[in-house]
Amino acid sequence: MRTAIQIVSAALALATLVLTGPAAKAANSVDPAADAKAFQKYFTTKFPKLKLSDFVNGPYSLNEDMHRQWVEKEEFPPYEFALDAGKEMFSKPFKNGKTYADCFADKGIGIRQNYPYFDEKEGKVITLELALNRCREANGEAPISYVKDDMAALTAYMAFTSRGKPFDIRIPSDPRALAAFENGKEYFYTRRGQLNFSCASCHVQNPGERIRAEILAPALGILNAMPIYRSEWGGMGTISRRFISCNSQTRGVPLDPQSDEYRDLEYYLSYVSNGLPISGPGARP
Amino acid sequence: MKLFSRSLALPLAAILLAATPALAASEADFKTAYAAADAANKEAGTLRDQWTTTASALKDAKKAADAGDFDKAVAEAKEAEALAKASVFQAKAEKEAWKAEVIR
Amino acid sequence: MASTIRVRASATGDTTEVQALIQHPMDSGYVKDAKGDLIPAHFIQQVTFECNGKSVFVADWGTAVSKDPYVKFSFKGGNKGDDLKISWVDNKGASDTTTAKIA
Amino acid sequence: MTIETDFSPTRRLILKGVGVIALAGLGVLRFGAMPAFAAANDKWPEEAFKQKAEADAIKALYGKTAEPSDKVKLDAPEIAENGAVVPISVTTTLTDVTSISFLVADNPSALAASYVIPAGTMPSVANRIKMAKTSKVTAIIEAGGKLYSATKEVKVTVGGCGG
Repeated sequence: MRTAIQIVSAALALATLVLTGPAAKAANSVDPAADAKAFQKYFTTKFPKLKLSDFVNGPYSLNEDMHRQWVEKEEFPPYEFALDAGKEMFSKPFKNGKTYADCFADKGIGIRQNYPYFDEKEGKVITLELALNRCREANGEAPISYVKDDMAALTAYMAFTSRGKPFDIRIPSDPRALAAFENGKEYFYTRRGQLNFSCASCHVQNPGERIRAEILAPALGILNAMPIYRSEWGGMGTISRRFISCNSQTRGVPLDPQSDEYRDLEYYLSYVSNGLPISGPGARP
Repeated sequence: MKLFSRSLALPLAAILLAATPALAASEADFKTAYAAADAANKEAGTLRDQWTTTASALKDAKKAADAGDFDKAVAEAKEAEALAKASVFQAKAEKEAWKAEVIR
Repeated sequence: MASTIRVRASATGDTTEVQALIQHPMDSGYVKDAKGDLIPAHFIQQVTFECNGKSVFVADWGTAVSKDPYVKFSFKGGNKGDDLKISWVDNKGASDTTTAKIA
Repeated sequence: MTIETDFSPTRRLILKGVGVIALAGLGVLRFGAMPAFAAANDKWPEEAFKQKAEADAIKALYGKTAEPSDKVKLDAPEIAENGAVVPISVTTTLTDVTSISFLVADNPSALAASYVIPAGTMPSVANRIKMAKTSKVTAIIEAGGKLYSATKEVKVTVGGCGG
């Protein structure tokens, strides 16, 4: 019975949306640089006291009580173990004697800010998590789970070696790269799940607000802090995990990790945070 | 709060759905209802917008059918179908609607 | 395998500040796993801190201490280079020990 | 002050019940200038951790009751960002502190942690604890054989799409 109410309310809500929906502007030609500028301006206008780089600290910059808890936590952050484990894994050779360092530019040190990138040969977005598993497979190792544990440890270490470096996501002049950016943007703003939320509903329209008394993080800079130790998870999680858990919370069935949509979403969301420093790994509620 | 403005429940409408047929359902009824729900959910899948609530209603329908309770199984399958159709509706509406929310 | 204990101990004047983080699930016994079965309680009961063989702090913990527990305290008398020995034991009898130098 | 290890079950039982006087009578500890108390024992205080109610836990641990004191400075968030990790710390201007404990009244078992403070160690502890729901958090300081406390309410909410 309760479900019936929900169906009806959802259907009605959608009907209302269609009837009264704001006049959708025709999609202009894709201009990522203008999008990023507008995106950053939106947040700095909404939170005039914050510096651009403050946004990489998520909800902690928006609330004093939370900020104090964060400072306390950062004294000995809960991601320490993952960081150490990641460092160890990163330097430990595969069975064939090679290491992760052999798969990356600059031996994988200080390069987090360049991911994801658009691979013009493949015509697709390559995220760091994807690149790590491809590295494993190229060296005869089985891929690892995208959501936590080893993958979180590895990306934690790689982010740590890149701390302070500004996100530097490039969009080559390739129509497929522009399309990937645009797809990511569409995914970000599209409402889904029974609760009818988009990523933007929470993280653009309501950052700093409480949802069930938790403070919502701003979308700007949200990926700079990845991977994160989340108290709610009682452990580490990757970007893949973040996307999946957000989708589930809207009562939507999440996509597979590293599906095209998620890769494009990461591309879009990273690009609009260009210039903000990498701060990962992070600790979050 | 703006977040919730589009998901207001209308209890009145719920009453309309509350009346259920009195006739006992058969296994065939269940199969028909389940197939319809499954098809709608697959469509939602191609639109990348399935709902977790659809999935659990489908699961509950199967469970009830396995236990021989076809009344419940049909009711759950119908719920699943309604949910799946709502998700399809949502996905189609959003094909254009998302553009209005983009920060420019 | 790396130690389950991370320590930072630094002396300023005659006071040494100690922070420790220990890797441990600290299962409360009230949480269910994915299958719906209760995860039995598994938690550190006691942590001892000794500086040059002398007890400077003892932590007695129950199941309400957070996963990967953290504690901070300070004591007088430690000097840079002194040994700080930290040991824990949990309710299943597992234990670990590490010795850190005060910085 | 030196604390000798002694795992005699008799001593443990007595400590739980009667506390200081019985302990002194047994003479198993060499005392410095100040007496040692139950919580300064080096055995894990099983009985105290078993108690559900805060008052029972304090009684099992110390064998006496605490009085509120503004010399006990308890630092806790107003709203815990997550009940699984709530940073709580306490410090005091009281002297002769021998033990510090943290209790969460509405947890399934009230006692969260108890710390032995030997002579020379500062009466100040920070730690992270779990809270099942919104509750009073109490810090107990044992100083000069007496118990002092400070209490603060910490709100706990369920996790959502935050972070």
